[in-house]
Amino acid sequence: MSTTPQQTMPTGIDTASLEHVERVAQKRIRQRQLLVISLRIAVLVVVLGGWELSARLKWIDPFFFSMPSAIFDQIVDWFVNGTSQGPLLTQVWVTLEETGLGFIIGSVAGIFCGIVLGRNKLLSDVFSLYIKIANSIPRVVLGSVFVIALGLGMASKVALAVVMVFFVVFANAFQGVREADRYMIANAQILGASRRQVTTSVVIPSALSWILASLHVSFGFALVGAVVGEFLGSKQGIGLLISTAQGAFNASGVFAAMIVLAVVALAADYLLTAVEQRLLKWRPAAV
Amino acid sequence: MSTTPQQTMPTGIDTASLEHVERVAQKRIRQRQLLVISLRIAVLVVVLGGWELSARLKWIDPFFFSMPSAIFDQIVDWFVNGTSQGPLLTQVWVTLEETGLGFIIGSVAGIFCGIVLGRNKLLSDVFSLYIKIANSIPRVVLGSVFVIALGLGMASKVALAVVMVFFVVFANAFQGVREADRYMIANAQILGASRRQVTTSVVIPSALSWILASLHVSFGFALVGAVVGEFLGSKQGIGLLISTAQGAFNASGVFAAMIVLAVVALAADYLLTAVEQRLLKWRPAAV
Amino acid sequence: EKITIMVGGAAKIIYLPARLTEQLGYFKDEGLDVEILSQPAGVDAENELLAGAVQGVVGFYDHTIDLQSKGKEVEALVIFGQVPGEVEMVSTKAADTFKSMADAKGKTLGVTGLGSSTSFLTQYLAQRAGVPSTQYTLLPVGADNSFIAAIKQNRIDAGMTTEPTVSQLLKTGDAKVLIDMRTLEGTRAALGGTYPASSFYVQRAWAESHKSDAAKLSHAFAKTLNFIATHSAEDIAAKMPKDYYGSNKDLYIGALKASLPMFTKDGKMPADGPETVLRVLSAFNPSVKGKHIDLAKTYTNDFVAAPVKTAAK
Amino acid sequence: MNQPMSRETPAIELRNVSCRFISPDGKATVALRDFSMSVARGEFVAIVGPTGCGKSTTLSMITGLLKPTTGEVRVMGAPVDGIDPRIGFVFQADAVFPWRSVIDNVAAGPLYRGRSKSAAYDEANEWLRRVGLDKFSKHYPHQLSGGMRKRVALAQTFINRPEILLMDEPFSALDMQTRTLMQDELLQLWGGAGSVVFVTHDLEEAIALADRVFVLTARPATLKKVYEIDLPRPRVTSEVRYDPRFIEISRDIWHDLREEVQIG
Amino acid sequence: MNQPMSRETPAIELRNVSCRFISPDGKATVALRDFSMSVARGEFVAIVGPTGCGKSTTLSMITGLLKPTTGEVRVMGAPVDGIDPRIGFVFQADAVFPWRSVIDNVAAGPLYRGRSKSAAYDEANEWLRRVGLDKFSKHYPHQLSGGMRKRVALAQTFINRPEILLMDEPFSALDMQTRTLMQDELLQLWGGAGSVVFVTHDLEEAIALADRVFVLTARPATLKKVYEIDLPRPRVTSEVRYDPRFIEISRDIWHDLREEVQIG
Ligand SMILES: Nc1ncnc2c1ncn2[C@@H]1O[C@H](COP(=O)(O)OP(=O)(O)OP(=O)(O)O)[C@@H](O)[C@H]1O
Ligand SMILES: Nc1ncnc2c1ncn2[C@@H]1O[C@H](COP(=O)(O)OP(=O)(O)OP(=O)(O)O)[C@@H](O)[C@H]1O
Ligand SMILES: O=C([O-])O
Ligand SMILES: [Mg+2]
Ligand SMILES: [Mg+2]
Repeated sequence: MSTTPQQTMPTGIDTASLEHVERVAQKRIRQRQLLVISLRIAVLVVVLGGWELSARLKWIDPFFFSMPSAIFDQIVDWFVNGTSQGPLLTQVWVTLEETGLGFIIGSVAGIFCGIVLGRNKLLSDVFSLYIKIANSIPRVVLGSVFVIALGLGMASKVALAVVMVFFVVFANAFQGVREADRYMIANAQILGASRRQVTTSVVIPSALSWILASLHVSFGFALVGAVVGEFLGSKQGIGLLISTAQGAFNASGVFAAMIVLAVVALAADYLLTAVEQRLLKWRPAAV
Repeated sequence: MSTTPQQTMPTGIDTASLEHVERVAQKRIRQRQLLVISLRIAVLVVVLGGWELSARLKWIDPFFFSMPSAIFDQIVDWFVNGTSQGPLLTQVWVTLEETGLGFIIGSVAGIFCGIVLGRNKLLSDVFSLYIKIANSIPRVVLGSVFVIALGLGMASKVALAVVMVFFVVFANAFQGVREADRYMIANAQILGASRRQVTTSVVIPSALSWILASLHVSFGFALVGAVVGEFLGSKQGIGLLISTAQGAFNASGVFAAMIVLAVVALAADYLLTAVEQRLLKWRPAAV
Repeated sequence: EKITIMVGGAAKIIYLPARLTEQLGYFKDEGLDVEILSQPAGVDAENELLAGAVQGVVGFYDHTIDLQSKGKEVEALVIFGQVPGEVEMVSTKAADTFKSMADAKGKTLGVTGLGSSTSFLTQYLAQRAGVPSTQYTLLPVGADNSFIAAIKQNRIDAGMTTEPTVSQLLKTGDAKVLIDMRTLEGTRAALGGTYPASSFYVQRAWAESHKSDAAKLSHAFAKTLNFIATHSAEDIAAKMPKDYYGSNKDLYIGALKASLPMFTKDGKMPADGPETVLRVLSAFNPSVKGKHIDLAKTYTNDFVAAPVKTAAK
Repeated sequence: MNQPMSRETPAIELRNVSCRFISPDGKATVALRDFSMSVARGEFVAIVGPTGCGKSTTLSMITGLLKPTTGEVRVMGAPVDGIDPRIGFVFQADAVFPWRSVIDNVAAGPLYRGRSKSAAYDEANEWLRRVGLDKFSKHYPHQLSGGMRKRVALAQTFINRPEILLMDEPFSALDMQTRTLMQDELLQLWGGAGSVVFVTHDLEEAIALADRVFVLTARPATLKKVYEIDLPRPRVTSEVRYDPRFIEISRDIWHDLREEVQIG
Repeated sequence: MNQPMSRETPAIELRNVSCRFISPDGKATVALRDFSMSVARGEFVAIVGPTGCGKSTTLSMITGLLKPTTGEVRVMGAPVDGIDPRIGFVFQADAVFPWRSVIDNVAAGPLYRGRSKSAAYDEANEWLRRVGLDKFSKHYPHQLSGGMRKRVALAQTFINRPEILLMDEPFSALDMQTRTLMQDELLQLWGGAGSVVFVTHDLEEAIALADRVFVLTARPATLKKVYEIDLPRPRVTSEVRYDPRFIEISRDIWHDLREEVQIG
């Protein structure tokens, strides 16, 4: 309908009808986004509303489970007046630092070991057994060991986050490597790739969606590890905030701290998704 | 060289040379197995020997880290004389029951949600967010919530094992579903498959290696969940064994209990591998 | 040089002097750089002390005895609580048939953990009332919320806990006090003597090599104990960080009031204290049972009593 | 669509269809431009055209796997909306199920459509025999050669006796002999009842099989020319190619196509 | 192998090779039985045979992707042990890298072999032009048609100028015109220097390109017959097929092959 001349296509389908089609498509996309957001809000309203209501009607005991309004007040209070350990953002930063370091070290180690063992049958035959054993060790127990070995500083929290992350990432990297198409690997070898080049240019790209899937879930795990580490002794961080609130029968404080964690996790996931979309831009768009 | 006549092939390659070839191949396989086992033992000997030595030479303090010989004695003692909570096997059984239930419920739920959300874009757009939030909740905190909501019986331990397992399995099932080849799905639809048939006959088989990879790692996680649950209050189980040992500064007891856990985990993994090999028998053997 | 102290739950009222000292600035007054860490799980604090990760622990005195039985020398420098501060609470529903420890037969008793101080105390109380440990069940239920949940859900008939859980249960009416070990009289009646519990302890070797630091720390804590003895619960609560009482300051003040009698005034070990503790432990702690314990090595009043070297401000 | 007029409505109709893809560097690739075609019921149509011109894209739009950017696609008189199980589609690439054995792959269609297990497997065995794979029924796809896998795909599609059959270079992985056998099998299955759209690079195959041959231009594909193949039926594919009319048509189409390919 | 005798040793030699696969129901499939062949240096050999007879299996054994059950495979005089980068292999199935754009796929070989980036990309661009994909260099493989992907694979292999070139039905997804262009490209690249083993179902293609045509029997494959193609070189593939000698050979091979295929 419009006839703006600068809109000519490289190889022309007639401009007007294309524009119309595109407008329709964009409108549909916008409508869908709106739908998704409203549904998300609906879910949130139902959950929070149900929670608030059952707490107010004493179906659940707000002493244990608090209620959204009280949690919100607690967050606002922390934000405005700070926590008794210092400003809220400092607590977030402390935990985030431990988490981030643990996440990076754990996933790099997991990816590295996964790829090495996935590519080398002998190593995997020998060591997989021991990795399975290590994975069955309860993390809280490991926590005490780390504290003794590494002291009560950041190192022990980071170590705990590392062991939470490592196994998930390792398992996926390992399997992802083994799923690499053998014809693709053969093709690279025939084209002249060395063993290392096969790994970097075939095995890793094809294991990438496996690795990324594990990274998504394991950031949350790193967070859990850092918080558990803070439970074992610390003077700052969200974990301490939770344990102080627990000791003071302040259920609102416990849940408020968890919501702060959730925000951190969502922000990290958002970043991860952005990275993922860059790395996987070669894929057909999902339908 | 041999001329046993009953060995004729359906479509004959000459029998004698085939037999020779097969004998050579089998010998090589046996040699390899031997190599793997000796290397495994070598690793074990180095680790345990190094540990024992450093403990005896006081490089590390056996008060904290115990030493293999003392751990072995502790296991034997538990086995022969029972633990203070009752026979060792009862403890193992209690923990195993919680773990097994948690593992089954968590992985079924994870697979189910992963498949449903992986297959339904709208649901996944709406709910993925909340699953990410849930995944950032520290499990130990959840543990106390479960204890309050479900009491101190088996239920709270199972619940904790469930939440340890769920997210890993969910993440992989979800991604596995999304990785299913779109031409394969289209082919099934064209052949007349209903949505449900597409799911059961295309999506699930193609997500299977994803799901199985997550099950391997998450059995260990279920074990961790059950043990952490026992930490928070219980009458029996390996977790209690560990916390009692910790309370009594009995490092040997702590490590002995972890070794018992490792044995359980390895046995479960062995079973899982057997199931896996049945389910994936359609695949080309790995090279 | 920085001194790190691990508190087995800095928000717990029985350990209140630790954080209060910091809040009052008494560490600084002594010229000390002290860092207070909190660890609700508690059980690892001693390991961290022995491993050198922390220089001091605020925890239960009985750990020093337990550790000596394992060949580790730890001594209490300052005694905060001359009594445990623990209360055996009986669920309101069970209260009619559970009027004294002698009624424990066939009942389920809650403790924070098996092998914890609460479990030894519970067993000892029952034994004194003539009920052998085979006739009741101990159930580990943890502290705080999970303890309250266990009472509410009738999982235990009675159980041992501290403030502010006690006040909370009394407020909601879910439980009543059976045996009160927050006061000297109650404790004497129940255990036959004082029972020093909440205290500050360090490795003996550290105390010897850091005599001046040990003395300064002891003085700082002693000053705080004096402050507690001379101020009202409201005044004390006003000094504490608000997250320690959450949204319910009244409950906290009430709990504090009920707890104030437990604190020593000078940080010194009460004369009959160590024996009582040893008696309880020898009865039920398998690692102490039958071992020779040199109680003199488990505590010292030297540092709290020592003359102040640096001129007090 | 009401019953009475169904004989007249074409089985497949593309009206002024364009299909545009956006490539990663932001440039648009127009695969089809203003393309119209129509296939009557019971008609056998072959499509030939230079590689990459848009043949597979066309078939995808007919199945509903792909939506046209502009224009309309109708099947059996109704606009395409999702995948229609009256259609059979032999994909250009491999799309057999690797986790199913050969016989399970072939039996998939009848089983999906609710046939009894024994009936489905009986029929599947019959079709395996026809494509010459009866000895391989227990094998998994990765244990077959390329040509054998293609035959599994053919049996898988043929067993459903679809009303509309779309085939994308179905016989290109087969040797001449097997190919001829499969062509005859196809003609027999079709028997003038369903509608077939057959994409191939083999002109002789196109002419031997089809009622009409559509010649496409290079990308963006439009319809260059339609050839009516007036050779009498039934045809025996191995003999019809010596017919003088066959050779004539062949030369014309060859000429048309040559114009479309400019490489280098 | 010492230098002096290298001219005499064949480029590829299979000596009494058998290859047996064990299927899931425990039955053995013998793909090759007591198969021997030899390809001289600088020779262009075509292999034809019924589908599923063992052609791809043979190529896999030459590359070292598959080990023979019995017998010996030698390349350039030495027994095959792992993958030899002097070989180029155009796979029957798709094996381009989906995460690399077209140009990155083509440049892969030179880059692996340590060429400088700019040299590799210059050459890759040149080869893209030759296979007619210069406009698609930034596309990813899933955005190409089947025939275009095959051409990427060809450019990817050709750019390495391998001493031994194995091709498994390389041109079957291409239209006639493009196919002819690619055949000429291949002949020019080969130029009598390297050795080529070319598997095809298109007899005319085999005869037009090769020095010798190996006809295989049905599975288990053995060598049925070897045809020396004594047509003069250089050949123009589009013209050589009208040569009477060509037609004669063609008929003979056709006859041979027909005997091998029994379906139904
Ligand atoms: N997802 C996509 N994104 C961008 N371009 C695409 C996509 N799919 C197809 N194309 C382009 O559309 C054109 C037509 O592709 P199509 O597969 O229909 O060709 P074709 O005629 O089937 O070719 P062939 O004979 O080689 O199979 C090609 O130029 C291709 O690059
Ligand atoms: N992994 C395997 N397991 C069992 N049998 C196999 C395996 N690979 C190949 N075969 C069998 O070997 C035979 C030869 O296969 P091959 O792929 O070499 O055939 P081909 O001559 O290349 O056929 P086409 O022309 O169809 O590509 C086939 O019968 C096939 O079933
Ligand atoms: O592993 C955890 O202790 O959460
Ligand atoms: Mg195509
Ligand atoms: Mg083949």
